[in-house]
Amino acid sequence: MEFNVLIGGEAGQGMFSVELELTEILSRLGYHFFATKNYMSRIRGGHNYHMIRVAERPVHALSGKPWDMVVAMDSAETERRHRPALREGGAFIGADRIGQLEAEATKTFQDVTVTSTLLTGLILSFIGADPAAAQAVAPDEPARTALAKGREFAARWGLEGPRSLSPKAGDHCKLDGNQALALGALLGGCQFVAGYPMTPATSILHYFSAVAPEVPVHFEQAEDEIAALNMALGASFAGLRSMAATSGGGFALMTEAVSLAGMTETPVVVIDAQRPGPATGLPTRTEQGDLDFVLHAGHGEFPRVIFAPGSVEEAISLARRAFDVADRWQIPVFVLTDQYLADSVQVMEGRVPTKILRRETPVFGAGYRRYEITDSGVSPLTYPGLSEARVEIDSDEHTEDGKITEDIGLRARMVDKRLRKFEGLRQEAVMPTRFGDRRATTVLVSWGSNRLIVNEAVEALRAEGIAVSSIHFGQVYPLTPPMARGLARKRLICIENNATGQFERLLRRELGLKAAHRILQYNGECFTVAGLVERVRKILG
Amino acid sequence: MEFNVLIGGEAGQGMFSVELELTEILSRLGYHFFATKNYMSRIRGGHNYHMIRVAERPVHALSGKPWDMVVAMDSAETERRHRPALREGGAFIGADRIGQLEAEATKTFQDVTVTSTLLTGLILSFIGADPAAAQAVAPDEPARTALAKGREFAARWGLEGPRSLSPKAGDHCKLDGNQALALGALLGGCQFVAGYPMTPATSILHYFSAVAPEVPVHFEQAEDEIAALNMALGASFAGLRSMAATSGGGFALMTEAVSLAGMTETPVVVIDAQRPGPATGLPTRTEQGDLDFVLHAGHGEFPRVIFAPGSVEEAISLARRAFDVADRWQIPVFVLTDQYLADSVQVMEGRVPTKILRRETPVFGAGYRRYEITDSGVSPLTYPGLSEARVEIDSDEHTEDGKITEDIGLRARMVDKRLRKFEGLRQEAVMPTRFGDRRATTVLVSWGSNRLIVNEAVEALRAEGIAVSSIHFGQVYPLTPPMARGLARKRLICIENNATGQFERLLRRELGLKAAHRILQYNGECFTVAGLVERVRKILG
Amino acid sequence: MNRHDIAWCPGCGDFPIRATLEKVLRELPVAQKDIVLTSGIGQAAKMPHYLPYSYFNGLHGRSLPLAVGIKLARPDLTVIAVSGDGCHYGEGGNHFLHTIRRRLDITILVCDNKVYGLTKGQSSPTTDLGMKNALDPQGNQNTSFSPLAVALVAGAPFVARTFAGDPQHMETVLREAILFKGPSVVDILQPCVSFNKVNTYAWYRERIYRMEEPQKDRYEAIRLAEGWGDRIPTGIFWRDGQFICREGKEMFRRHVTESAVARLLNKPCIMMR
Amino acid sequence: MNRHDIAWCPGCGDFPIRATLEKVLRELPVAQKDIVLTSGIGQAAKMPHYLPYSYFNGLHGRSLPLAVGIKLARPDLTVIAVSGDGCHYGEGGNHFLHTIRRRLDITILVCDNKVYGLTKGQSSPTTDLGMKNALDPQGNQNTSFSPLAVALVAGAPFVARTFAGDPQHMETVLREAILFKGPSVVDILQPCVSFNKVNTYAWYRERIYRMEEPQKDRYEAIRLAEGWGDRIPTGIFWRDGQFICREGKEMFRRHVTESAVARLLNKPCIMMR
Ligand SMILES: Cc1ncc(C[n+]2csc(CCOP(=O)(O)OP(=O)(O)O)c2C)c(N)n1
Ligand SMILES: Cc1ncc(C[n+]2csc(CCOP(=O)(O)OP(=O)(O)O)c2C)c(N)n1
Ligand code: SF4
Ligand code: SF4
Ligand SMILES: [Mg+2]
Ligand SMILES: [Mg+2]
Repeated sequence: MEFNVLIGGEAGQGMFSVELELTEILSRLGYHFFATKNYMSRIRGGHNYHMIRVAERPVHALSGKPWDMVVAMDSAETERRHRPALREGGAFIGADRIGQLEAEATKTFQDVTVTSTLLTGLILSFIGADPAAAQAVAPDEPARTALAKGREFAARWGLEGPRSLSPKAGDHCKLDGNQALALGALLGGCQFVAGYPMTPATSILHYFSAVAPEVPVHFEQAEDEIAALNMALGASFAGLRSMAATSGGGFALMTEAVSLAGMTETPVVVIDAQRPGPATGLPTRTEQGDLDFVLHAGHGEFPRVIFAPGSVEEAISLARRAFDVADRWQIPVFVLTDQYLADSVQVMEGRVPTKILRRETPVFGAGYRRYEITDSGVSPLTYPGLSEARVEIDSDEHTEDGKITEDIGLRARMVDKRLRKFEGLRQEAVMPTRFGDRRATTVLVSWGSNRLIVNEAVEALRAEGIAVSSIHFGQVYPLTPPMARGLARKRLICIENNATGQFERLLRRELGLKAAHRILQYNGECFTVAGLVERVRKILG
Repeated sequence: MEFNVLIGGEAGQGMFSVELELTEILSRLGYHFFATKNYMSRIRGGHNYHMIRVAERPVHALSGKPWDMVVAMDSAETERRHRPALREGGAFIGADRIGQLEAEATKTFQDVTVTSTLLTGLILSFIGADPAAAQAVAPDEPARTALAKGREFAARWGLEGPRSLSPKAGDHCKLDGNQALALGALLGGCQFVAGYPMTPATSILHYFSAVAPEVPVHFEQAEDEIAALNMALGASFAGLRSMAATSGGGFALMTEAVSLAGMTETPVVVIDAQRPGPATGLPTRTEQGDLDFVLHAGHGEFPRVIFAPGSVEEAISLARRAFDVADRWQIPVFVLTDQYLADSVQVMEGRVPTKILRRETPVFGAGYRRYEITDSGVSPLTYPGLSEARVEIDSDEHTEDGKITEDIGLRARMVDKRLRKFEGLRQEAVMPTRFGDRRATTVLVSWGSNRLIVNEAVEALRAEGIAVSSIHFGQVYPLTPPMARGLARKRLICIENNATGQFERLLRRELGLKAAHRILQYNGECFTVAGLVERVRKILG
Repeated sequence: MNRHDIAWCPGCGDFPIRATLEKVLRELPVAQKDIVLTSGIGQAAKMPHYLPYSYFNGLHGRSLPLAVGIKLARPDLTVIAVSGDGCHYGEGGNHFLHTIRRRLDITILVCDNKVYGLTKGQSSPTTDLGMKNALDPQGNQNTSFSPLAVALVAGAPFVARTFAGDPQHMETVLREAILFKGPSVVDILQPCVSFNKVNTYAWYRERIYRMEEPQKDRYEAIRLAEGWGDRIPTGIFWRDGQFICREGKEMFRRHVTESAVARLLNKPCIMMR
Repeated sequence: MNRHDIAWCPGCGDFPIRATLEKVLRELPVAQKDIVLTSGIGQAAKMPHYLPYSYFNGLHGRSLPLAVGIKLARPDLTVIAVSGDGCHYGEGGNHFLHTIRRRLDITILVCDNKVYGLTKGQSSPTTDLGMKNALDPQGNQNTSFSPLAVALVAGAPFVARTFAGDPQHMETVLREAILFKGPSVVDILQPCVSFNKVNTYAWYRERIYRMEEPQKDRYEAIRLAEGWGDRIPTGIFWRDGQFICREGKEMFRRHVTESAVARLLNKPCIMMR
């Protein structure tokens, strides 16, 4: 039993308010839900839509099934586009009804924006939420009144409680992907963030500027992305775990500084929140098109690690880990996310970890050598101003004490030292996660944000009697042979939100794994469970 | 029979003058020779050395054999470093002798810089060059006098004619790799170059600024590399075949504009003259470390072609072709070179092609659609100002007439259209060149500047009775199955100037070819024939 | 142009700018086909999509190097770069400085709403010190950028300010800027109804006054251009009648010939030391 | 420091700059360990290698964002960014503008030889109009960049010029610049014996005069800063005694606590609309 609603309209017509208010109350009532949105690159007008799925078990994807309800805040576009996907007997709230709600909002509350609360009340009524409980968790008195009025409208229009959903989520919190990354960064000890606004990364920056008054972190808005990553490197050199967050186009401008991080062995984390490219592309939609780019970004050769979380839990844990790995190995670490994960609000059950990772700062004497050649490739790292130890950092090839050198023998030893870190990094690689019946010969392979869509598809296929399992790579680089264990003889179907199958090619190059099939999507939309099931069925059938 | 000389000293002590004067006369005399240099990233001081090889057959690599002569313009460093590699009985021209030459230059010519001409005369005498012929090709009277004086010194020091080399090059010209690329660009119809100085690409820019007064081309020095590539895109949009040239660090700054070229389908050529990275690295040395980076540069997915010439002939022909491919397919095309090829002066026998490639500009009416969807993926290309046809170019995803769109169906069709060009590009891919006995089971694989070093090593190995052949990829992307023909069952040894075997991995990913061995070098120096032979011998046991 | 196709908010200052620009361009003594617009990314940068001219809508911050490339390649074209304050002064700040220095005949139009509009209201370089917004909840800590004063010291020979709420004035200023031979900069005060609740039409109307003519003294022009607060001057601050514009080279359709290449080949080697 | 280890040409103006900077830093009322230098790439950018302080020698053009990151992370450190004219005004021009705007206590030193030295003599932003060199055989076509005037209109509260040939003057100016609380800019006229055959020691000696004190009027300071030719003023053009410097936040070794994270988790969602 579940409920799927789409709320569409022009940018600025209040759909986002409905999503925020509804998900907040759903969360407080203890419902399982999932919410995501498709929006255009404009501030007013156009056509945006928010999709909310409420269920009695954890849901972390769009079902792709016909809508139980479509709400059209605009006059025609939502109806034209989405009413055809309304299930038979589903509820359509169109312009006339919205008009009545707006009239009510204006009349009773002298504030047309209260329409969103009326709609929230109406929808809660539609799913059969307990009115008293809803009243109890409403933020304030006017909201309570408005929710009640919303219920009245539901009753008046015969939309009262046709679905009867129970709240079954336990102790939980609700997070979108970017909040989860920001939280993970905090837990990883991140104290300095620099960035330049860019959808869909901006809300990570917002998080840090919002919490800065309360915790010892700083967000600096840079003049451009080049400055952003260089600032983060400066702050890292000075002693703070640091990061920059951006999207592909901004990341392109950071690639020289990525190489600088590699050469100077300055720990730093970069989040690339992907959107469809090339160039400006579809600035507010989703894609997984930057894997190859991030993997090879920066001139020259140096070690790096790339994570691509597939859930809010993983966003927290991998972002946290990213800072730890960057700091311990003194390398740039990347986190790949995308607009879909960034803008999806999800219920996360269980406790959020609050243990913060950090490292004691060693203090050295005057003979300190920043680039001492060691077996692991990792040199002692400290910060300026703590002792007589001078911290000397150089972007040219350098001696162990950070002076420019053109000694070719030393050059080769320094390359070896830096690349030697790969050995350790491989040993502590994060293994992929498996889901479903491991005996199934077909394995759906995913990375990044598709994980839980794929897993739900695995369940749906199993329900149809089709045996498949899945594997998800939360660490996409380096890939290590143990990750491939048991996969060589499977029929692999690689699922990616891009047009060329970037991860599939990487599997071939790094692990010698050949996928039998690819399911690719590159129109800017995320996969839905139903859509994916359909495509897998087509391949298998 | 050949002659190898090394001329070392501090930056600014005149070694480059000796190289220039000597190679100019050698060329006019019709000698086969090869000259290259190792220099530091400074203007005065330090230790630089120029190496010249003169032979009776075409030579295009350093032999790696002991020197026949070492000339030390400095007091100690050249002697300390290079005298140990002087062959037994070889000539050493040290500080005392240089002092005598300088005294002569000052006394007879009132100009200490004439020392380089004296040395030129001395060396010519050493290789037994015909004095009369040398006099005849000397640039002017003082040079003639100085060459004669140089011969006198050779006689005085017992260095006269111990080697007797004959000039055997036919009709030829002498070029370094960057001149060859610039010339190829001119032949490819390039009329606009933008760049920001960066070793080892700067001399490409110099070429264009030097010829601009004589031919209809323009060089613009940009404020940074971001501006450089965007200027080139502007000029291309306006109707000129255009390029930007830089090295890895500057290229990093161009990656966003590379993606812009991909999205807007604006023809452009980018030359990356590689040097050792990461970051500033060794700014004046050589490496092939940017292949992965250039191959995946720019966010999002779009077609591209990468050439990596392995000789001056190929530098001309592939640079020329790059402009043609970029223009016909409306894509960014890359040429990878490196400091070694850029700074090596070589004899090119045979006629330089002078046929210039160009394309007639079609003129369209008012209904012109810049991004018309076609079977080949190529849309009609024209320029603003020629007719009523408006040329509308957009970095967002766009409609066929260049307007921003967020239509997801159209988005997918546009991605398909752009990527469809790969089909045609694969069909006209430049096949690799083979050298040596094809029946040999061992094949040395190279790309870019190593080609002729490898080929000479193949010859040397065959002379020792070791059967190997070689294959060189002048086009490194896309790689197509016909390129792999006959290679699957060979024992491949991949030879690269980098630390991670980037091309070897690409062969694995793209063609499923696995190299049995890799010979890598990443200390900033080029391979020598002897060095390579030694390493191949070690592998073959 | 169907108003509904335009992706701006109703009431946005970009609408009157567009209308005026359309009129000025239509009436310009230049053939429609010879006008080319470049822009970056942002709300203002969508402008070329709503005007009937060839355009290159490029990357955020990069409208100016595109314009430079076009002008150098095709001196016959009239080149206008139009974008927002974030685009021209923030991401594109280096190009702003150096494009002016190039002395080319390029018109730089800035729809200055003192905010990053398209990304939802963050501080731009021209945002006032202390202004609060989502990314600057404590208030913008940076000195506000004075674009016209910077343009003046960078050597711009034509520097002006106008106001989206004064179409008549805009029309004169834009026309003069485009007709001026040399790099001209016009900062257009543009209310953003969605994110800038301070610098509104009304706010500007209370403060703005028209300067009748350009200043005679460049330093007086700088002083006036920096002025902000109760009295905000609009008009042409500076116009250098003596300015010598760099002329591009005619290259389009004048190809390099084979004999020229042969000539070059016979010259001694061009080699950099 | 062994002179032989220094990669500059004998006679280069960078030598006296280094010597003076070493003296000034040694005598500064700041512990040696608390001084940090940043630089970009170029001849001047090698400076930190020849001084006994912690440094981050980063990318060409990017010394300033490094300095900003350091100063924000560690307000306790004295941060000095030193690089060439190409680095600070060319590749790094955008950071030059915006670092000044950030109101942080960072000293920006520019070894201005009016040429790209390390890459062998191409035009830099400060190269005079018409100067010829290898990449500009017809003569530089760009208006020469007036760095101090730009710094002034960008809001720099401390702006000065000194001369590598006048160590005494350098010493005073550099000391004051470093001690000034706020972004300070010093353009140091630096002869390049290898590539700039015009602006030599002798050329400067004929033209330079010392201003005794900063200007009272900012526009007068701008006018003087722009002046070039027969008479070239050195000294402090402008010093804003009223300037309010932005103070960084103490964060180093003050970690986010677990209880603080728990508190944040209990707050309503921070979500961007
Ligand atoms: C490299 C890059 N960084 C960031 C962005 C995101 N971005 C798009 S528009 C914009 C700001 C626009 O502000 P402005 O130029 O003032 O234009 P407005 O929307 O206010 O008209 C930003 C930061 C981008 N597209 N590209
Ligand atoms: C991104 C990038 N572009 C270009 C270069 C090459 N480069 C190194 S130094 C330099 C110019 C240096 O000029 P300046 O900053 O004035 O320093 P100077 O050598 O004159 O002291 C250039 C262009 C580089 N290292 N990185
Ligand atoms: S956000 Fe502001 S600038 Fe953008 S369209 Fe709306 S009103 Fe105009
Ligand atoms: S090239 Fe010029 S700036 Fe560089 S070290 Fe030599 S003299 Fe100094
Ligand atoms: Mg704006
Ligand atoms: Mg300089």
